[in-house]
Amino acid sequence: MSVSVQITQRLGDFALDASFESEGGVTALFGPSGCGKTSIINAIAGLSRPDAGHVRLGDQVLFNSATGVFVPPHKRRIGYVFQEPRLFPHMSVAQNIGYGRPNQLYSTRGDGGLAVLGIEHLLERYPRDLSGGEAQRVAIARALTSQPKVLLMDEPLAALDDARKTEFLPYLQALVAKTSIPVFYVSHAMSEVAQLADHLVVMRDGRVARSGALAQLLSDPAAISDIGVREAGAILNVTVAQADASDGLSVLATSAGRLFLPKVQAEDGTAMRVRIRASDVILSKDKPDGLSALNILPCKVTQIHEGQGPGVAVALRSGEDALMARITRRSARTMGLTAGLSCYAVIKSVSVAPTDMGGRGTESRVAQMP
Amino acid sequence: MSVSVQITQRLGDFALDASFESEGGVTALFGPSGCGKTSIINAIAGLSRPDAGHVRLGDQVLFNSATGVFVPPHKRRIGYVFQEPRLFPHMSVAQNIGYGRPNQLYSTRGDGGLAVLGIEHLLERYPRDLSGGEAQRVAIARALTSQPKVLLMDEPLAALDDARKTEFLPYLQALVAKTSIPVFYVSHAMSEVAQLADHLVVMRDGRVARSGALAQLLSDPAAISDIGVREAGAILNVTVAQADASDGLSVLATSAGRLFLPKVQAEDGTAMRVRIRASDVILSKDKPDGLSALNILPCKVTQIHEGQGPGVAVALRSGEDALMARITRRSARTMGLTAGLSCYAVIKSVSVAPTDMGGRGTESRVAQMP
Amino acid sequence: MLGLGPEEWAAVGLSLRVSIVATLAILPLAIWVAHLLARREFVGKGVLNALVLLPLVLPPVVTGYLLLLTFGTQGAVGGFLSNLGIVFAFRWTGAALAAAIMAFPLMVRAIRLGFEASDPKLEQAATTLGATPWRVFRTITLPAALPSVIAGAVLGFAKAMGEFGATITFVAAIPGQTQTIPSAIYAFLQVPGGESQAGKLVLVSLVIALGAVAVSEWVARKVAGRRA
Amino acid sequence: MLGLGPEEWAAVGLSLRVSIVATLAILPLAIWVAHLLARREFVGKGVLNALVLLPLVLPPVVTGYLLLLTFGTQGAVGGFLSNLGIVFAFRWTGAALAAAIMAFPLMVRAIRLGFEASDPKLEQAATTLGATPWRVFRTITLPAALPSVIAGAVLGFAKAMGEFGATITFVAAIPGQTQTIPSAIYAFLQVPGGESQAGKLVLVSLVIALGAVAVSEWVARKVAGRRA
Amino acid sequence: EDVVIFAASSLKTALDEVTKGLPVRISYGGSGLLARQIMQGAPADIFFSANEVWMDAARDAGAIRPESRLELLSNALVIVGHEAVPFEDMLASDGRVATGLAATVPVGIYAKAYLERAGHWNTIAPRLVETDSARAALALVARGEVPFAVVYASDAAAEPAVHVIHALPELPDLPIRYPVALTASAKPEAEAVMEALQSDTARTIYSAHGFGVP
Ligand SMILES: Nc1ncnc2c1ncn2[C@@H]1O[C@H](COP(=O)(O)OP(=O)(O)OP(=O)(O)O)[C@@H](O)[C@H]1O
Ligand SMILES: Nc1ncnc2c1ncn2[C@@H]1O[C@H](COP(=O)(O)OP(=O)(O)OP(=O)(O)O)[C@@H](O)[C@H]1O
Ligand code: MOO
Ligand SMILES: [Mg+2]
Ligand SMILES: [Mg+2]
Repeated sequence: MSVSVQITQRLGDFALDASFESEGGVTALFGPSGCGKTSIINAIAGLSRPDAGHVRLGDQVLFNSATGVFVPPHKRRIGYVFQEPRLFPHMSVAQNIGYGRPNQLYSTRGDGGLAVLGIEHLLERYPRDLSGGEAQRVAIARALTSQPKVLLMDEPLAALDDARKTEFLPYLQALVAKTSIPVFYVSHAMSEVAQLADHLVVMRDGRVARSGALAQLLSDPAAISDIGVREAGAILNVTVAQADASDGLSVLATSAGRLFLPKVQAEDGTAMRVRIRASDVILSKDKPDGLSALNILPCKVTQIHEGQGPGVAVALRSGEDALMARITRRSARTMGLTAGLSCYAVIKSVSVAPTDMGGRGTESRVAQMP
Repeated sequence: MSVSVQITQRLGDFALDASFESEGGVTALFGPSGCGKTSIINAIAGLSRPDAGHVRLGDQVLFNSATGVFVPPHKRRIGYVFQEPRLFPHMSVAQNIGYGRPNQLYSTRGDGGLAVLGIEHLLERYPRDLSGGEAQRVAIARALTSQPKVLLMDEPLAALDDARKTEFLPYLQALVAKTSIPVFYVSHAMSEVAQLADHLVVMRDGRVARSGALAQLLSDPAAISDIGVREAGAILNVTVAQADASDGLSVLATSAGRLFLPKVQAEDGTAMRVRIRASDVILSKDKPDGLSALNILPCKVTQIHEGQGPGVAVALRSGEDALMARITRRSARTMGLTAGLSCYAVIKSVSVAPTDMGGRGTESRVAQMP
Repeated sequence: MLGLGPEEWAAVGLSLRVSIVATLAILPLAIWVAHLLARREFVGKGVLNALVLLPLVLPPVVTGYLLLLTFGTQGAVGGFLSNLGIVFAFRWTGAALAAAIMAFPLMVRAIRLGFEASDPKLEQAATTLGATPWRVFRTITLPAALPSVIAGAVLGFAKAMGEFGATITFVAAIPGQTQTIPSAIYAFLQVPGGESQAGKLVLVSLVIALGAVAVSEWVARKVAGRRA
Repeated sequence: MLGLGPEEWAAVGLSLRVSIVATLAILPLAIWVAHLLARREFVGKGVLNALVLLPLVLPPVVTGYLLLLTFGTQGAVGGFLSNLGIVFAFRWTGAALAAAIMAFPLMVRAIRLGFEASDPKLEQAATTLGATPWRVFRTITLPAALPSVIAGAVLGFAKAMGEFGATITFVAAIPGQTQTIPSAIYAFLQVPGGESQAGKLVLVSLVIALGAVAVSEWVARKVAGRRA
Repeated sequence: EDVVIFAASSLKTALDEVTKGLPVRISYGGSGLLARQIMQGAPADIFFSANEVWMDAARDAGAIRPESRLELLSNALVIVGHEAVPFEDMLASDGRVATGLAATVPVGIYAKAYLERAGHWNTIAPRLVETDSARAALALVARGEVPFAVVYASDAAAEPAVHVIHALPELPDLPIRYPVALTASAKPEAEAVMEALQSDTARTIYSAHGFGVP
């Protein structure tokens, strides 16, 4: 479902003037504090009415200043996880979660989401007896349970620990794939964004600095300053060759060779994508030997992108896939790297963390969600 | 200033029974959502009164159930950054920040903290006109400005972007070094904790699962399951050999050789510490050649720690320093790694991000804080 | 008991009935007006505000007199209503009407505070979950304002119990029909030496006030229960 | 002007003075008691609660008599005070005292709501910043309760303006000295045909109520200003 | 300093006219209230009561100067109607009858005694609408809310919207008298005002307002 947002709005001194389109799926809003992310989400929700512009989801126009269309928020069928939990203090957790579907009895066991969120034991509690992270998880459950047609999530995982995130993100991903509702996802954590999003909107000072398909932006050396040094990298399309190889590893086939990764939960033959951070790639002119790193892919330098810092981004082609490596300028010079040069990319298998492997709407992943 | 906390407290179904000691400095509280971190902070603040136990900072007893001592919170001189901002809605940002020192006129320009936090332009605003991250930054400024004798920070940076964190953490570190007040710091981000903390308390279900000096825990292979795979690693003590080398790099001297890192803001000869994540280290039996990684240290395997997953943690000695590498079990086997074996650790220079380099209370870092 | 005669006990019973009915009957209107004043901007809001206060500002006799002019069988509204079989004059219902009108300003003001204090962010959250404005009001706004509603009801009930001037002017004091506790006390005070009888009724009033307070605090605690 | 004589204008002036003085004088006590009831647990809280409501529950005449018995020159307290040169009975100060006492329950109840709604989390935050309980009260709790304080003051002022029964009982209705607007209206209503004169005073009351509402809304807006 | 008169409310119209131009301030109220206030030390110089019971009470409390007491005015009870119907019809009808509280308010006490003596009490008692003052009862009839009322002749005379349909004969053992007296704390100037209250001009005015001047 394609999505088109264009918003002009004054908030005190702050001027929001943002516009982007995406093909749907998960659209991540990324940018420094105060750049206008929440303001955009609020406009999509209908909680604020922009001075001008439009909000279109698929063929449904939620707002259009030109034609005077403004669908009131309660008719938009949104699931909004606010930046703060905003739980109803006079309702129990179960009542909070069930608020969005008043006509159905909320079955506490029926929804795997409660388990993934780890809140099944909290249902009888009242919000004031929850910890910060617990409240946030209840808020997520409440939004998901309302069977929304669009999901707005404003830093939903900020108060959660990594283990919880690692459990929840695949669940969310599968849910989105299953229902194919558009999601707008605000986060400061590029690792979350990189795992989840299809489309990335980078904001700065109320404007859209960059907008595009995630995979493209992550592997665009020119975008590194927006994405952040540690998170930039390429997305490889892979096929599971041997899900259950020895030593707890899986073997994935890429267009240029095999990769060894920590075991993936998928059947052989499944198509997946794997993110390889530029900072996790070491380059070698000769095929290295005796290294602890298992994954060594032959590749060709396609471009060298110099920034202001001591590092350079090296764009590579490995078979049909793009890769990116971030190395020091000094190394690039010592190695004599130039476009067209053949070399080897060394990738530490364990540096590809499980959270970085997203299934692309594959049934196998959806099926095994808790 | 040594710190001793022992708290027994019932909160509904939840039983808190935690006890730890630390030598002061920054004590990080780490653990999954709902494990009792905020409850401990509240007890230290005096906002809740534990059923039994004590809270001692240096030679000051804030609470002791045995002797009936309970210093009321307003006499504890704490700076508490709550998990949610808790700004006073009827006061401007400037009034909020100045609340903790009522007798001094709050000089808006006098404190570099405002600049680091990026809130100088917000002073006339009221809390409701702030974004989530802006409110959190104001809350931090308010707590710091009250000239506290102990600082309690409950996920203070959860709503902030990486750039802001990168700016703020060294400032906080310098402030703590300068004033030498104890800090209790709750965070889910081990990267923050690793940079900031001296002491780490890992909590689980209301109890202390692990407590110890940070450097020791981070480089303890047995602690990996608590710390997280991505963040475990060793802390190297280094001296700045050449702060301003070519290509935007600095040269740091370790006991076993030189390291090239992105330029550090310190004078030659300054002692520093540098964190090297286990997952950023590749091992090689022979000295590798032609690699883009600049940093190659000779070392000896001291221990191999196997966990349940596909990875093993390899403890290494490099000169007088300890290092740790996390590699796949398969690699370990292929390479025939055993305790006592000599090998080389390959460290990508750029994988040591600037936030991972902390000055140990060195004057040079304090001096250049904004 | 207490040395009170049947007429006095009838007055006690009537006062209770009048006050309870008055409070409950006017409560929805008070909630509505309070919500209007708290949340809407419209022309004439200031005037509505002042009109609401009017029964408080006017001497009760005047209010009673105005009630008589309006709701008496000869009055504009009263005449119309009496055709429908609804009669206030010299009925306990009239006493309830007078009490309700005197209690109204107190209730509105208190309840309005609750609506003003209720957090619009929670209402927004409910809206995003698909709740219609009416459902938001019922499930979020009103529960948030409930302590104020209770306070308003208590104030209103107490005022209704104590209301005298408007009541006696509007419906007089027909024993067993319109003679409330205050009328009875007033009557006792008109005779030299009637103080001790009046004192007993004052005591009864105090006990009822205590009861009302106890009930309201209990309800409030029940309602506030586990909130933040 | 308006065809009101000097005696009536004197009543208007007196009513204003009495109401303003009564409201301002009793406000601190009302705030204190409201805070006590909202935040403290103590034995006898229920009784205090009921006592506060008492002036509302009792017919005003009774309150007036009790005042007369207590604060009259022959009364226990009044006798003592008159030795100190403080006299309430049959003075405008007595009218203010009566008005204050009648206004008290309304003010306490409204203000109490504010204290109950104010967020203890903010008070905690202030405490951690070193604020003493008293400073917390002044700078956090009270400002948070300010809309309620204003509402309480408006209710109290309006009640004080309209107070009749207790006032005429306690201080009589001596023109130019203790005759307030309600007493003057009452006197007019005792005369057949006095309605039109009474009506003019009712109009004056309405205007004053409008003014009070306008002032209070203005203050409230000023105070609420930029809050969340 | 002005002389302060505490006078029964029903005297207002007449007394305002009588004291026009005099240096007086008049506080009107129910006689019982006024008496209690005077007994509690009210700064009144003259007490003008609507009945003798409360004047007696004040006297017993030593609050007035007994020697200054004078039964200045008298009044009569009348039955008034919203319509001018014959007295017999009034008795025969079931229309309500307003008057002061029969047990306590002076006009009610008189009404009960007078009607009992006239033999009408049993027919009228079930139809009573009791008010806090004679004026209130009169107003009900004037508005037509209640068809009949038992009120003072002076009140009836002042209200054009009612018709006197029966005058109850005075009871010699319970005459309706308006006593006036100086209070115990009366200022010297009050004597002159007392004189003025009894002057011939004053008596003319009282009569014009329907009071008897015995
Ligand atoms: N009044 C209460 N009744 C019942 N349980 C409570 C109460 N207060 C706190 N708890 C529970 O105590 C536990 C610890 O809460 P605490 O706020 O300390 O967690 P936390 O470690 O700070 O978590 P988070 O990272 O989510 O903020 C939680 O499981 C919470 O549900
Ligand atoms: N009413 C207002 N008056 C003035 N400025 C406002 C107002 N509302 C919002 N702003 C400003 O608009 C900007 C955008 O706010 P928004 O909440 O959208 O930021 P955000 O990107 O969500 O930030 P964060 O990551 O900190 O939550 C901020 O700089 C904020 O200060
Ligand atoms: O003065 Mo009243 O008589 O408030 O009912
Ligand atoms: Mg935001
Ligand atoms: Mg917490």
